[in-house]
Amino acid sequence: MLRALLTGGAGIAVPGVLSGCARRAEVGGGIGPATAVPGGTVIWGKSAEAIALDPPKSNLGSSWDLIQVIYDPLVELDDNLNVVPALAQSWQTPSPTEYVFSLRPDAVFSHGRPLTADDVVETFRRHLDPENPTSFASFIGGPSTTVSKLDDRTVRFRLAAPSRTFLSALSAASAVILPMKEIDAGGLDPTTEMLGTGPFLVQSHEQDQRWVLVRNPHAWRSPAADRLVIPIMPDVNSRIAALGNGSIDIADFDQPDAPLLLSSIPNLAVRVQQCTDFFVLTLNACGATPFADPRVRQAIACGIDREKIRRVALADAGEVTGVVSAAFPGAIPSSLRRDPDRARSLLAEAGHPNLRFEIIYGATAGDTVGGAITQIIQQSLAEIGVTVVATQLEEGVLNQRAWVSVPAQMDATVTYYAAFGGPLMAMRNWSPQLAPFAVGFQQKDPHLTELITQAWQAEGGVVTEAARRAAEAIEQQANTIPLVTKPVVVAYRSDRVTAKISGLDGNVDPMRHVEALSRTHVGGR
Amino acid sequence: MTDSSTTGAPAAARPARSAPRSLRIPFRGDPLGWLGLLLLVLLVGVGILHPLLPLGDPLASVGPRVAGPSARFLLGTDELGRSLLPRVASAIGVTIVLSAIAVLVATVVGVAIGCCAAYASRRVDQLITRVTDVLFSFPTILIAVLVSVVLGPGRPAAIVAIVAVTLPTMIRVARAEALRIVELDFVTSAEVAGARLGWIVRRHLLPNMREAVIVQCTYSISLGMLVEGGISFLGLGVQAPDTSLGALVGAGRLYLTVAPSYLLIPGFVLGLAVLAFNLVGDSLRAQRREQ
Amino acid sequence: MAGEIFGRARVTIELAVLGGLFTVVPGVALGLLGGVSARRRGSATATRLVNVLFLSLPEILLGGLLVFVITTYVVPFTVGVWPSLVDDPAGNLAAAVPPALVLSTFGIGVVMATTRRAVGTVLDEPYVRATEIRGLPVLTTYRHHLWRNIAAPVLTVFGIYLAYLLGGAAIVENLFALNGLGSYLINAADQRDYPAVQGVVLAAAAAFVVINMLIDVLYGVIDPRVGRRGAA
Amino acid sequence: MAEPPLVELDDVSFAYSQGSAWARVRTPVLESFSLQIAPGEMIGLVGESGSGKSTVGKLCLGLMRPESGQVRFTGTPMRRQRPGTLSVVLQHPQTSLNPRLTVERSVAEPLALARADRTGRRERVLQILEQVGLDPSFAQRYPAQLSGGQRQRVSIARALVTEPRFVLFDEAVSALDVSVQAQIINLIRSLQDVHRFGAIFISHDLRATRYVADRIIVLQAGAIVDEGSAHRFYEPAKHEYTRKLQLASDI
Repeated sequence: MLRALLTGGAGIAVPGVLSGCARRAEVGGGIGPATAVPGGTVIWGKSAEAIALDPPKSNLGSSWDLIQVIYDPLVELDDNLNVVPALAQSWQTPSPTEYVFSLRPDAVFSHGRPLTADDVVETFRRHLDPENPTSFASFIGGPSTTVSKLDDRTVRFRLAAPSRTFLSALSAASAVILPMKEIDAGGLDPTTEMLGTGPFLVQSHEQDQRWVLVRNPHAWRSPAADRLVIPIMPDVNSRIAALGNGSIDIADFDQPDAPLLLSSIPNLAVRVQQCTDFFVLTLNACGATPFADPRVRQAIACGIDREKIRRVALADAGEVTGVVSAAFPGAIPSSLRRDPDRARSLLAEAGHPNLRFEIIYGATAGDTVGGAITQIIQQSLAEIGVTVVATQLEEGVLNQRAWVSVPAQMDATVTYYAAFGGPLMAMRNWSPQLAPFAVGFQQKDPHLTELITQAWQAEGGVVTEAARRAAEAIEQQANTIPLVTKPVVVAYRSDRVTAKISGLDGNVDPMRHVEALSRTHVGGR
Repeated sequence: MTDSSTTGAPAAARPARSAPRSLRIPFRGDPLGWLGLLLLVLLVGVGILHPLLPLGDPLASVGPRVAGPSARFLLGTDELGRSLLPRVASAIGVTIVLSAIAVLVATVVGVAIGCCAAYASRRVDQLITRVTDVLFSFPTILIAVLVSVVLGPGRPAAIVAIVAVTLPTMIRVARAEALRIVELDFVTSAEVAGARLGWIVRRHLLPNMREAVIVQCTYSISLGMLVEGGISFLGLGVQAPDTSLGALVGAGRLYLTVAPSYLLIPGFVLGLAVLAFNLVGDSLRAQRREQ
Repeated sequence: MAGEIFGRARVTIELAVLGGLFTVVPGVALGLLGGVSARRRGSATATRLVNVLFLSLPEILLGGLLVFVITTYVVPFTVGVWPSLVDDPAGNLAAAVPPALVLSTFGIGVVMATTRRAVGTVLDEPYVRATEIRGLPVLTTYRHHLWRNIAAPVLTVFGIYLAYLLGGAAIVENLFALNGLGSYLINAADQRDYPAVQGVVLAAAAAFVVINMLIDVLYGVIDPRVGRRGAA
Repeated sequence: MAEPPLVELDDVSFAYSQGSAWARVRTPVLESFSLQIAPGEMIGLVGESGSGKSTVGKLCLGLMRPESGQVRFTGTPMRRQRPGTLSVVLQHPQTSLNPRLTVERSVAEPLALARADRTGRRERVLQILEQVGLDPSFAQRYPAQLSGGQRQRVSIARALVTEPRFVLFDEAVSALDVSVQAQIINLIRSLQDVHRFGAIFISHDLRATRYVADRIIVLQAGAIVDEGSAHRFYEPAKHEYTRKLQLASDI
């Protein structure tokens, strides 16, 4: 027995021994003034591999952030989501349906050929192909929009109707300008190769391992660093550990908890980036389901405690949102309020007092937010007598069931909508006519589509009367219920690199100021 | 006394039945066996009776997020502000019950295959043995991953994985026991008297395999709990908001530097549960060897 | 994909070799100690307890504890990096030792139990008992006999364990954020990447076959009779 | 027409084969072996171990099939007999009874297998226990509570409870000590006088066999080397091998 006691004793003694060790957080100490040093390599631990590389067809946020490092769009967003020049140095609006862009003279693709108006025209012809328009096309007016070259540096867009989404849509990752001459000649396959006007060009890539980018010698906006190495690190703990031991300099996190998790690492700058993307609860109202009855959907909308979702599932990091993402300055506030009594009476009225349904959500590696939101919804709906079964599904299965099948093979799902750079852009998701992916679960409502189209065409600021009417109608329909915004956390080692992180983002582009990333010389020693 | 020829005399007239000793006094003078039994009763009790205990609601977000142990939340809270005390308690039940169900299945199947192997032709027996050997040496996690790829993550995947892991040993034990018993004289006597396979299995094989199989069951349950812990830790097993000890450890892993108790407490409880079953199994086995 | 598997196999193989080392040496030592001291009731109980503890320690608990200690305190080990064994042996060991330790605990339990049983069998042989009664040191007198008896079952168990390590290190790789075959398998399963899953299963099967062949050869070295029978 | 023999082995050969499909080793046990047992006749089968005694026994019970030749029971080819027709008493008292069953249940097993009337079973069990010299109080005991001789008595009770037509005693007394052996042999003899079952009494002990059997067959390496009525074996035998056996049995 003695030996057993001794072994047990050793176990108890271990923490005692360790208390003699210094804690890691206390080591390192203060740092002197930091100065940016040009050149060198910066390492970005990226949370997900970019797999959809062809910009017009790419529909994955995890590809957009890389696309936006390699390519440039005509216009981009500043830190307040205003549209500012990028490849287009200026533009005129001769009429509400006409835009004329002048291209930068110094924009050159990374293999040395200058950008021409033909590249722009051909890029958008791919989007607007009447036979097969891309899903992005609806933001710029659909196939009725025409694009033409006025001269080598000037491009004109003509729209069928005024569009409030047009300019901000041009800043999206899907709207970057491709080297169409090479692509049309067949020498370049945009689904496997990336060749753009952006600050970096791809030197090498090992699938699921790393990208190695080097400075684009012809870039009109030259980066501070010579190389950007991007290891793919889906595991959160790997990224945290790597930031801690210095094997990466900067990393992005989907977990709203990241600031808490990173708090023990010294010399780390942690920035919560507000994003226009927002989480939604999508109810499947197509087919013979209780959700075909608007009262049941409204009851769910009244039953959900969105403030609790923000507080608990988002760790206070995001905002409760309406149809127009709360991240936009001056967004339309949501008209939905938690009201359990009304929810219960609506359910009783509709004849579903003990409703039971299943929420499916995706299992992206490390992304626990969808599950957390689902569980909070489950808790708050339990209070109005509704039983929610939560099922985590592998991403491909979820896609098939929720977005591909018609009608959708689900009761409900928690997901997020990309809201891009224009406040009204995401509104199209409530109209199956404008957003084909919604056909399987979103009720066809010509009136609502009409309201959304009117909002898109109305003149004025964000909160036009038309936009307000559309937002209210959407929330009354309660087919897809907006919940909270989806923030992103970016952290970097302030003792090793300097970085400029935008506090507000609309295009899933945490590395928007990638050209400002540079190594740091720390003073003091 | 109408039908006493098979059931025996009435209880009063009957001398005390002497059941096999090892079952009557499980761990004569073995402190480890008693320790294991105590732990086992305690953990199973908590795991099953936790809804009746004043531990709190395992599913309600009532406290601060990811907090360490405090007077109000004895084991701390999780990332949704749920108290870990009732969550750990219900997780114990889930872990033990999942493993027990799986082992029950493995035992039924294993004993059936073991009995067949003992009675089958040499070629079939060899085939069973080979397949078992291959399965036995296949990495546990590989099996679990394959199962969850086919079935999708969830309780059924966890159960099938535990069955797949514990079945080979169960077949080995059952086959060895069955082969041993089939050679015994009383089985031959029964065969000569006209007994068919079903009769022999029911009357002679099963009752005499029981002890060895029970010992193997305790080991299998403890192994099953380790397997469940592993695959739920990897997110392939039990899914939220349902939880098991492995799933808690997996969720707590993210907060290891912030609230180490979130990972360490369920991990420790898992270790205790595994230890309890192993101690009981070890004690039973030591007893058998002495006999 | 083959390149990917080979690249990741480096991590897993090193873990398996190191974990195997950490398994056999303490496992056999503890088993010898336990087997010899099993004659006294008190120490027999202690031995059994130690053995059961090794078999009961969940990888996820020990691994979590080590990761916590390494990330919180200044200790000479690291998490999350894997320097090349050739370029930076010390750094590599600092990263490899903790996960290898976690991998070895269950194996120590198994090897210890096997060794104990083998020692028990040898000590129960009548001629060994006689030697003991005459007061001669049993362990030195029958050293060769003992080793031969222990080596075969331990080798068998070790072979199974090594094969298990090669395919089954997923949990430890996940805990210590290592890019080995196990984590590759989990990712592939997550993404329904069937060819990748098949690839890893094939690699594990190949490793299993190779290890078993090596062990058959080693049997021959330990016990020449086996070799002759194998050749016949 | 003469009554057919109870059991008849007609030109039977039997061999064990071992090894893999590639290297099969055939070990012949019996070659062209013939034997007839009349109803109510008890045959003693003696020989050293490996002589094929048990194989003959198992062939007679249909537990094994011959490689060639035929085994007949009451004139027809051996197949599965009606339960209770055949029975056996084996060598090891430790394993002759299922340790999980009471004496009563063990003895009643052949009755149950023969689907005997449920109500009469208990009386029948107690009756046969009495015949083998066991008190009714033994009915509820477990084998662990019995001595070797008592267990063998229970085995005999079980073997005879259905009044079988043929019983194999395979080394039924060999594992018992000498005084108990005598009791059991006496018991078998007296029971045979009552029940008139046909039987083979296998033993390596010629003295015991001589006492219990009507006719004795001496086996060596699968062949009959000597045969005759039991009395004959009280005198020194002509055959060399038989004489050796006699010497071994202290005659």
